[in-house]
Amino acid sequence: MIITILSAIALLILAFAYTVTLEGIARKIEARIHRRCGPPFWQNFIDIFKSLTKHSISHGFIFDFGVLMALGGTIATVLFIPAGNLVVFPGLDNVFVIIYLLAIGLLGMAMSAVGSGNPNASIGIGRALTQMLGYELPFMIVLLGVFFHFRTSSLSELAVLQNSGGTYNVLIMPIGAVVGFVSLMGMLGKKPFDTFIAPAEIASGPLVEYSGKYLGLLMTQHAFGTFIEIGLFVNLFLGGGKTIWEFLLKFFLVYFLAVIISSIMPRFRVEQAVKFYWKWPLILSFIQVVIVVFIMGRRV
Amino acid sequence: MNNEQTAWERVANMLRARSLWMLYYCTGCGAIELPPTMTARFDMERFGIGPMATPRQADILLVTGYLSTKTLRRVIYSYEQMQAPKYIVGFGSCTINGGIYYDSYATINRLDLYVPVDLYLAGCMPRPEAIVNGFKNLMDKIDQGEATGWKDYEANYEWYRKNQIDALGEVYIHDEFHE
Amino acid sequence: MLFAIFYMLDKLGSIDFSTVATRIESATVEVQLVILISLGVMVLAKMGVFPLHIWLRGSHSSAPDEFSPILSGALTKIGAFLLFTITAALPSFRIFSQLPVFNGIPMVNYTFALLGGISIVVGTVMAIRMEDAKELIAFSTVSNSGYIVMALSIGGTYATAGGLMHVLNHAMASAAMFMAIAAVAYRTGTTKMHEMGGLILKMPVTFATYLVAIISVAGIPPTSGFVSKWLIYQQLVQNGLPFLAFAAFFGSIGSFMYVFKPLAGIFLGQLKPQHRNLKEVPLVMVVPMAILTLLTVFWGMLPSNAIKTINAVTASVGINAVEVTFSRIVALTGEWDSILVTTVFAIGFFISLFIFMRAKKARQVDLMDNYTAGDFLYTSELYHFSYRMYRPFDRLFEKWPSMEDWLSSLSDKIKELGALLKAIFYPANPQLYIGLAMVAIIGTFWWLR
Amino acid sequence: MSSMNDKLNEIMLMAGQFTFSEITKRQFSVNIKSSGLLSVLGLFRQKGFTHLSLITGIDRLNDEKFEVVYTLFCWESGETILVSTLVDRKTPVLPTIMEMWPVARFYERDVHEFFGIVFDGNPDLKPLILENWSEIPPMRKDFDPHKYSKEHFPDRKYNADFLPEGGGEDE
Repeated sequence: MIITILSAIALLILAFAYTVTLEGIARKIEARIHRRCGPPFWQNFIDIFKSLTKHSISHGFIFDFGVLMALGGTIATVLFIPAGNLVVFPGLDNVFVIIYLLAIGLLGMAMSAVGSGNPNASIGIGRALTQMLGYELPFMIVLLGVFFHFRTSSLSELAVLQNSGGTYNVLIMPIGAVVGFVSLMGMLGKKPFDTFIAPAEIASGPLVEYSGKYLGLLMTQHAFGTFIEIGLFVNLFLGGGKTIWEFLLKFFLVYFLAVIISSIMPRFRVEQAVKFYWKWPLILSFIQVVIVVFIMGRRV
Repeated sequence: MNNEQTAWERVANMLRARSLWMLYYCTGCGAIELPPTMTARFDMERFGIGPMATPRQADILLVTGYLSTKTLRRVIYSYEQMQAPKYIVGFGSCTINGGIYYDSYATINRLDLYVPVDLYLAGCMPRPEAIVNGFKNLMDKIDQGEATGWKDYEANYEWYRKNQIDALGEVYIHDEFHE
Repeated sequence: MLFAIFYMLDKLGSIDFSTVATRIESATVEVQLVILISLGVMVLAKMGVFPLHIWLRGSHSSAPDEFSPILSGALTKIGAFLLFTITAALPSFRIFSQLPVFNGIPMVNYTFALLGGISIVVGTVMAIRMEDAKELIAFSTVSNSGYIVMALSIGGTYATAGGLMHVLNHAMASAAMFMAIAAVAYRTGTTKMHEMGGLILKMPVTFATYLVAIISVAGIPPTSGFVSKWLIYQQLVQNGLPFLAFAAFFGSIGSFMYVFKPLAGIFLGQLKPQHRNLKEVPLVMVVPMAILTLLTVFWGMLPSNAIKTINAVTASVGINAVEVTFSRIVALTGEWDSILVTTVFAIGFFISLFIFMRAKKARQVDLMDNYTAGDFLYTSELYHFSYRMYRPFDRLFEKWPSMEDWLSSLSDKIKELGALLKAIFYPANPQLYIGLAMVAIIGTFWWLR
Repeated sequence: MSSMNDKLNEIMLMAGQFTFSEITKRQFSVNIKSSGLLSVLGLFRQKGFTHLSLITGIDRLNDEKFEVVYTLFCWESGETILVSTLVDRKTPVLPTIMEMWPVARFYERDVHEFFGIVFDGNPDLKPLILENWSEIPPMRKDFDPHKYSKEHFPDRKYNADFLPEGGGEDE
């Protein structure tokens, strides 16, 4: 019992510290791409703690409850992500549970954003949910193939199986990995798919009415969300790593690739994003699943 | 100024100085100076200063240029929507003393009668170097805890409100274009 | 349906399920097919699955408010009971084993599952485009009965258990949703979403009921909706059925969209001036809603006792039970612990509450004091964005043929045919009418002699 | 250029006494008496000058006149014509041209607010831009904006020691 609590705390601190520094480094990378020197990499820590010290306004009960539900849901999901050999709940981290627990965060954020009564926020939430329908489908279909092949949908077992078998999923199912990465870009809300927090059009979408401590809470939620989504991708397709450092290295590589792609891409409109996701990634994911289910069959 | 801040206040000020978020609201001709300060050559972001879309999230309100009575209403409304440790930077001579529009019937001459201004940047639109230097001064002022414009806005609110009513008639106007 | 019963009587000599179950195996393939297909059509009609789902929209939305929960909660589930008997009681797997098998499922079952899948997709897409709350929930019923049909017709331990559990969950959730909308309609007199707003201040209990109901329909962990969907997914993964899985995932992700629309339209946002002095619904309406909410959350946190009863049902039919301990559900491809998930969520909630309390107290501001890009706004109605919330999504499906127009044109043609026949056989003057009747009677006697 | 001449010959007969000058290859200005205003504008409109881009006023204080300029533009030939008339400063009244160009309603309202010229026939000559304005119309030359600015918008008092003695604060 004590070990799970300690490892849970360790995982939370690791997730928070690592992802926020990574976001700082991402801002530095983007600055370098824009040929300027960019903020120090611990800038995101300063932003979060500064927001927590500021005064703020609230639009009533649902506005607060939604933010707490969002952060609570995301913290709960982080504990199910195995980071290398730091696994908090060994057998119980089922991928479906993770994906749907993540949905609590989104629902909480949606409720509080619309509860603020600002039309920008409602438009942003409408776009976010529409886009979620876009990028979740190919991802889930590819996941179906992975679970069918490895006969298990528990994340830590998947990681162990990939390591013991020696071949990562990226090599067995390259198309699935590509589709997974493209929908990861959608999940993270990186540049080509960040229509729901478009600063110029709808004044940063759902975040329009958040000030002070709400903004701090939501930035930590965004950090945890990034950790969950990229951790999911690394465990599923890159074997999750035998030690924590290997996991963190792979985490950094995936995040680095996502940042590079996102810093030079313009922004999709929502229906373009959904059309894009339902055209190429969906077809590729079906091809991948058909290959896995009918040709490759189960893992021997 | 009383700058014996508590330890917690000092840390908070240090945080606030390093990460200032600027509101996207450009009122006059000075707004054209901001893109060069943010992009490659002068890069304001290395001080942690970045643009934010809504007053709720912003710390600094940049009043960049002459202020007609209609724009002043929006500036006051946005300022009141911003959250507590907030600062105003007045760009150019039009906010200091009316500038070239000193004798116009439509523009105000002195900004800090209506909203507390923490920093003035001289120049009939200061160049990016002056803006970056100004922001450095503002960051030092915040560090020492002297940038307390928002405190005295709350303290003598009636005085500010009287000035605003004198100049504008009413701040939250209902029928501006006489429909 | 009637034809199937008489046909069973004629061919198998009895309509008692157990005897039919034993005798049907020996019957020829045509007999089996006829019986099961005709019963299957009744299931599709009763549950509002894809080809026959048009009546759900009209009936549920125009039914009196207090009756539609029963309509969608209970009546459509009778179809599920019949489907359970067809697929599980009568051993459909063994009967159709010699038919071409698709990935371990006989062709007949697979067609039913496919129809269920299509109805999930159609139900979700149509629900997203609805403007009236009751029509929206009617289409959510179409989508969820699609889940039940797909789960039960796939067979296998987890899908049958998941299907039956989904019957229970969806009955509770859609009944709670309809009751909440009925409560709102009782107070405001309308179910159009864009004519209301901000009712959370006036009707908190209804809001809580509706919130838990949509969390269950969307299938999010702490509520029971997730349990049944999880079981269905385990079976889909186990058998490896990509196309059915696509429909299932589409339904569950799409359900986030359409369940959230009434929540945002009716309960959140600015309060309309005419709803200013609304009060909460009287106690007699609140109690059933509260019971349903507590049950959904109870079975969400402790699915084991719900699953134990389902295991008893499936055992009676000879399908092995789902292994379940006090709080943990074990399936072939993974397991999860419902109590653990809820406690972890509670811990996360308290951590964020702790940070929330530590920071400075927030200043309460009413909903009209919003960021409006510096402009002043005084009319609250214009400000609440809820009409056609997913406009980009609608544009995607604008040009698709609408099922209703096609069927309504079909029904018009049938009506004309009927009028034509009526003109021939029921002439105005009585003599010819009596003459025709005499001829008909003589003819039947001659045939029956 | 030739098309311009034949248009002008017809109008010359109509308007009687007028002065015509050519600003650039495509811009011309015509000054006519206010009595012939409506007919000339109508004629220009038929000749293709369908676009009324602006109505503006000029305050000729020393010879007690307001000059009102109508700027018309012809899409086909790309020519602009400035039709201007003089109107007495004491009783500045001109007929409205809302029937020909509905947009003139707002231009006339604007000129009325800033010069005080009355356009009879225009239903709503309410103020357009200025708010709670109690002074005389501000664009008139006898209005002193500096005095107004001093009264309404106080400015910064500072002892500017660097100024030469004569040119100090004109307080």
